[in-house]
Amino acid sequence: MSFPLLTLTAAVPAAGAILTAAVPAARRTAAKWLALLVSLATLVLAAVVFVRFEPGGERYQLTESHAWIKDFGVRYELGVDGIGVALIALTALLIPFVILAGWHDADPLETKSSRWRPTQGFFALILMVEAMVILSFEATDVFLFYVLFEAMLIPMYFLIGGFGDRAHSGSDENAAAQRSYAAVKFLLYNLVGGLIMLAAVIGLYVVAGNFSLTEIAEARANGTLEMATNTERLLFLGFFFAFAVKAPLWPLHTWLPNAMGEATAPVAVLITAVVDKVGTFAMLRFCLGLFPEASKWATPAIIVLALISIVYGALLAVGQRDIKRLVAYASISHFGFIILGIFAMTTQGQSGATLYMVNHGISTAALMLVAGFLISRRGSRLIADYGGVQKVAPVLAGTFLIGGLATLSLPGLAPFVSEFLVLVGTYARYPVAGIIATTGIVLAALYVLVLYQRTMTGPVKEEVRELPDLRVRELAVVVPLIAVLIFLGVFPKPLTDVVNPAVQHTMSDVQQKDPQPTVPNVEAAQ
Amino acid sequence: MENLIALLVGAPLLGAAVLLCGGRRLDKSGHWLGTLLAAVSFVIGLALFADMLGRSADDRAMYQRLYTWIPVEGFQADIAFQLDQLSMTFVLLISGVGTLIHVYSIGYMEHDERRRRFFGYLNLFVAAMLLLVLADNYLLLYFGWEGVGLASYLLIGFWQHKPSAATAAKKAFIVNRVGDMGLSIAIMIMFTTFGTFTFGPVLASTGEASQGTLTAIGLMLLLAACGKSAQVPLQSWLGDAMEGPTPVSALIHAATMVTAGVYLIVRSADIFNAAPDAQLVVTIVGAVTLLFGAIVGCAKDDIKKALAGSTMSQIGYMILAAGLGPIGYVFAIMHLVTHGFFKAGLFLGAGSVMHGMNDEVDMRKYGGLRKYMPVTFVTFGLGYLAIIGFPGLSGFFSKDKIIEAAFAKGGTEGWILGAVTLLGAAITAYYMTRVMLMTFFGEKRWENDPDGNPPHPHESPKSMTIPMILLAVGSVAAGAYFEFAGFVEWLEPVTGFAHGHSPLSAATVTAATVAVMVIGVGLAYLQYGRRPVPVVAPRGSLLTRAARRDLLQDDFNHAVFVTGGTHVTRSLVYVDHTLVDGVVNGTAAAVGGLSGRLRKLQNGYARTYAVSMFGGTAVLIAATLLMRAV
Amino acid sequence: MNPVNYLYLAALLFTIGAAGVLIRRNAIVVFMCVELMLNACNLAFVTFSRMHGNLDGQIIAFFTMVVAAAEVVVGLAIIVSVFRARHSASVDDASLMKL
Amino acid sequence: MSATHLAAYTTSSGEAFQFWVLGTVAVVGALATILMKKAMHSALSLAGTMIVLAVFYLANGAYFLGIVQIVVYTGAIMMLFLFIVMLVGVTAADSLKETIKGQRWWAAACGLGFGILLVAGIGQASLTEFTGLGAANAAYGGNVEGLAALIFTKYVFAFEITGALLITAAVGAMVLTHRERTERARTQRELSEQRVRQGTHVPPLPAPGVYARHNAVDVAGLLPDGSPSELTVMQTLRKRGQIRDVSGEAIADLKALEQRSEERLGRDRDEEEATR
Repeated sequence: MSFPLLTLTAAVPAAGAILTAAVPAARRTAAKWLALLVSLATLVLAAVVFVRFEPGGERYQLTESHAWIKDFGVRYELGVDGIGVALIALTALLIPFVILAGWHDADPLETKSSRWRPTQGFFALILMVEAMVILSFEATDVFLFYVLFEAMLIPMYFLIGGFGDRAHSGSDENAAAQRSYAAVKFLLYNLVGGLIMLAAVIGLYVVAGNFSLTEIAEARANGTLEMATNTERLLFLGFFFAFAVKAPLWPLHTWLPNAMGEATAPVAVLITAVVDKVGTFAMLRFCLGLFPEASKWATPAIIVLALISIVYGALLAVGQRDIKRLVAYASISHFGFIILGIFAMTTQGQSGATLYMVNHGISTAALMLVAGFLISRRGSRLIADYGGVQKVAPVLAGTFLIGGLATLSLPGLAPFVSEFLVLVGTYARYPVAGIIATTGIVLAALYVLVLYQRTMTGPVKEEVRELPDLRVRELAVVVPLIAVLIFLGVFPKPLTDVVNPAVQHTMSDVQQKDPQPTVPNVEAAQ
Repeated sequence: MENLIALLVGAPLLGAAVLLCGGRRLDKSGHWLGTLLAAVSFVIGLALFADMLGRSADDRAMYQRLYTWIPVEGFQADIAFQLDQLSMTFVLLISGVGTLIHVYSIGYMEHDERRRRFFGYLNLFVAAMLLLVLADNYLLLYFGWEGVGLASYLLIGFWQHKPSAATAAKKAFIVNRVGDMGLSIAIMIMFTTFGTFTFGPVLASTGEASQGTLTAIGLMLLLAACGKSAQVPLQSWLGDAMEGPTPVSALIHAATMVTAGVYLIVRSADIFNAAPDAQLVVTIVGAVTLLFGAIVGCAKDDIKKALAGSTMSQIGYMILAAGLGPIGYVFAIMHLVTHGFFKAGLFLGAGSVMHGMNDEVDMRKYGGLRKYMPVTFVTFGLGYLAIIGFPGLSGFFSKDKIIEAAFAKGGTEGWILGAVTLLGAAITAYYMTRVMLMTFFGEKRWENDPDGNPPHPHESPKSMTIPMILLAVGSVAAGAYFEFAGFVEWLEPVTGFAHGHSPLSAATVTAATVAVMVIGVGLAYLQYGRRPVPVVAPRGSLLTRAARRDLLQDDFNHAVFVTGGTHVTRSLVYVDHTLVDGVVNGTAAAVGGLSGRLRKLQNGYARTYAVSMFGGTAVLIAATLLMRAV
Repeated sequence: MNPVNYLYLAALLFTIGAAGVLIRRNAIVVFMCVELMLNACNLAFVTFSRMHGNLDGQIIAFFTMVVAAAEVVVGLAIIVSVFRARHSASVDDASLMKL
Repeated sequence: MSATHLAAYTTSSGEAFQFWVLGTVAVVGALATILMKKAMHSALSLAGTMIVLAVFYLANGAYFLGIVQIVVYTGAIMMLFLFIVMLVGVTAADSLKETIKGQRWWAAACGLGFGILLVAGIGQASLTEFTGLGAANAAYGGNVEGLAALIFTKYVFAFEITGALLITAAVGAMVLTHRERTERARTQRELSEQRVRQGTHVPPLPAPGVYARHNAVDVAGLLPDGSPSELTVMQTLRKRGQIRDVSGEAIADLKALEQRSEERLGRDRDEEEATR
């Protein structure tokens, strides 16, 4: 048994969460530093995983396997493929920034001392989420994955419901009511999804006799495990539903704007950039890996839903009055792209979708965190309350613009690479879908630039005249994210090298080949 | 030598990075750095040009491959450059005019506290534009394409505190994005058809692809070109883009960026050659825009907007020429370059006028400025003569060739296109004369600025006049130089060239061109030279009023896209809230209501609970009995 | 006569007792009805004992009586203390078992 | 078919007669238990039913149980009930009017259904074998001996546990009903001294009903202004809320009644005089 590196990547933040929670309330600054250090340590471990992973090697590497519940064949089984490695890296990369951005979000309220805000709890919960998300990217046991998939709802619920955004247009009671509404909505949606998935997980066990992803996939591939068509489809739908709620796919998306609107900006980033990625990741790994035939069967419907998500999310983003809700709807649109890329079932589409998960995480984090800095200064989430910020806080406006440009997939920034790959990959198999999805880039420009215009440009509003520019801590959050965006925008090779082999495996899972160019002898001409 | 190509892009890019990230430290020296790096690019361009001239005509293309940008199975996008004669022409134009405008901006933006950032954006633009013309594949071209779009966005909205500027910037970007959509779809079709989107293989194998596919690619490329080059129906952003500082209008929205559409079409010549339907649409778009821009240009009182209409119209010429196929490509590029000179000069002149007139843009409030701004007057006048096609000046050579080529298209199309181009030439002469007369001649119609200060027209500083003089020299000489130095031979290896067979002789066309030019000038003189110009614009005919409103295109856009779009998004927000969310909330409410009713069974009375227990026991017994019975 | 009739009688008495529990409000009467139900059961046990010819049924009945006695003692004590607190022996008055 | 075998299926006609007569009595007693308005009547009806059941036990050969039924159940437990009924008193809850909506219907439906099910169940069961207790009773030399043998051998643990249960129940009942007195009870002297010290009601409390022409203990005496004084009623009744209403109206009614009877009496007298 080799060194349990993967376990360690999750165990470190988990242990860090417990330690952070144990720090006495009076020493809250120590708790913050502890959490930050733990997240950095996790980042180092993730970097080690990234380096140790050999793109050309086995499909699942750094595997660990221990018996867990013997009676049901449940195992504690870990292993990463390229997709998992990329997403672990994303998660580990974002958490330190989330912590740093939320440095003061959970400080005790000066005005209302009656409300108890456990500062250290906020950071402990974030670390807990990190641990669970990382472990869920590593789990190759369906049951283990399911447990983590559901368990991460608990800390998220408390993060949304317990530490809401203090910038609220309504009264305090109103804010609290909306916050708890958002948290409960988040929980209920995901629980319903999880419940259906649980049924499917049990169904899978009944059919397959164990929970091991690798064993089931292998048995399916070599024909020893036959599934009736309808059984496979039902199981697929059970899994897919849960992931589509989490991802979220239209029309299961309405929890996301509420949750992202009411949560603080770092938590909103945690939701959309990290936790939701588990949904899309799981579509790739479990839906396609376990039920290739059913995936192909469901593809047309899913592509239609993804297209609706893209256009619908973008149109709704245009119509929003609340900055954070706008970003949330933009994310819905982007998740539509990711799902489209996954189910286009072409190499480009799936590589693009995987890159998209990473890039969307980083770009949304950049945009949302800067938006959060802005909101915390003015104390309002309404776009109409801003104007002319560019004049008083040029650096803030500049970083906000870069985050926005990344969101609208400007070439040179990371999301462009992935979005274009998704579009090309989709077009290759479904030209009409590809063209419809392309309208998303126009709408993206619309909502980003309208947002920027209304908040940052124009005459300086009286209320924002005294707005300070970004502070050192905030710059330390934004600048590295932007640097990563630009780096991956012009040189995504480190990421694609890791992802490509994994995508090849997935493609062979679903036994799909890329459509060949209609003009075959181009290579010769080249 | 090839390894220098990357430096062409790299130098201004470095400038942009340093200037934008450098902070206030560079406020004092930033503009010098920016200008220097643009000049470095120009010098490298010249060096490469000299190297290129030293080689044989077939061996002039240079390639430099940096690295693989997006390596995915079956999809290779490289960061690689291709510098051939076509690119070279653009490189020199962009870096040359770009450098001049950098110099001009030193004076023009002297009092702006954000000058450093302005130069950063300019450098960013130059870098992106060079990337656009140097790319060796469509995806990298797309990179530059969007890059110039970004720079244009930033520069149009440079004075962000003005809501009109911010709106114009946003509009420009979004309309351009519609065009970009076309470019990305074109790339997608190329990828699925050819498996690659590198210029070489794609253009070499157009013969293999079906006509329909090529037409589709061509139309999508045209859509992209329409967006970037402000062609109908995506032209509406250009007039508004004049909100930007004047050097920006000169560089981006006259000389270089807006001509990128022409570059794209000429670069994709092989695709269009194989898709006549697409070509026909290209010429139609060019012809329509040519007239559209000209008519709009006649009605505008804002000097920059009049020039913007003119730009649109002139690019219409180029697009039309590009749509003519091999007989037109070279002349499209030739007109592009000459237009780059004289239109940049005209804009800089306009900027110089505004500079002296308290930033007034309404020509009705100018008049008689020739005595106060002699240098501006002369350079502007030379640009004016060039654009109306005064014999011997640059516009004459390039426009005449296009008109000739339009006739040479042959058939009814040829006659129609020829007539349109001639009509365009007449209108061009008309509106440019109008601009000239209203600005520099006639009596003074000056007005005090809002603070009550009377304008003190004065000549601009050296840093502004020198670029204007240099551009005026270009406007005068470029045409003749190209004509006699063999521009056609220079570009032929890249774009191909065919002599058209015009139904009219070259001399007839030239005579006709000069004649319509004289008619246009004469008409304008009768209207604006002989009579005093009213300070308040007369109501004018229906056409005039429509032309002032950009031929109602904006109103149409507003009614359909803005208002309609707002309604759509509003109703979707409503739908999302009531319907999509409503289904879920409704389910929740139903469950809640049911629970509320069921809760009433829990009334606290032990006897009620006893009844349910008793009933439950009865049911159990019944079930047991039934099971036994079965 | 078939001794099964005793069982029918027991069933009848049990049902009557149960109905009494459900419709009477006086806790003491409710208890009496419970006793009635227990006695009905005892009758059934005794009858079974006779049917099967062994004494176990009677033993059960005997234990039932003991338990019933204990139950009555405690139950009545509860009634008394409830009555002290609420001045009522109605089972409906003790209806705090709701939200 | 021998007589013994036949005995296994039927009983003597005497027993049948007894069953039908006493069975009717038992059912009537049970019904009376649940339908009688007063708890006392219910208790007496139940006692009757229990005695009938005791007879049935005896008839079924359970001699020991029959006696125990009479002695323990009817004798002790029912007496306990009566005692409590007296202690708690007759309250308003004795009304048979239903207060919970639908309770009676549900109870009737459930009861009916349950009864039918039980009867059906018994009817369906194949109770064809009928051994009788003769052999079982004889095995140990009698019913009591047989039970004793079983209790002290096979069921000895259950027996011990029921013993513990009984003890627990007894203690429990004591704990529940017993109120700890935390201080010495005050003597009459101390109480009178306290009354004087407080200055209220130095003389004894007024007697009930004296001034209102009623002398029942639950009728409040009237004050000079005609309003009833609760002080006149004993504390226990007051706390139970069992004060009969003697409001002004009631007094007025009473007066009117007396006047009417007076008039009638007077008329009669007049008539008498007239006839005379």
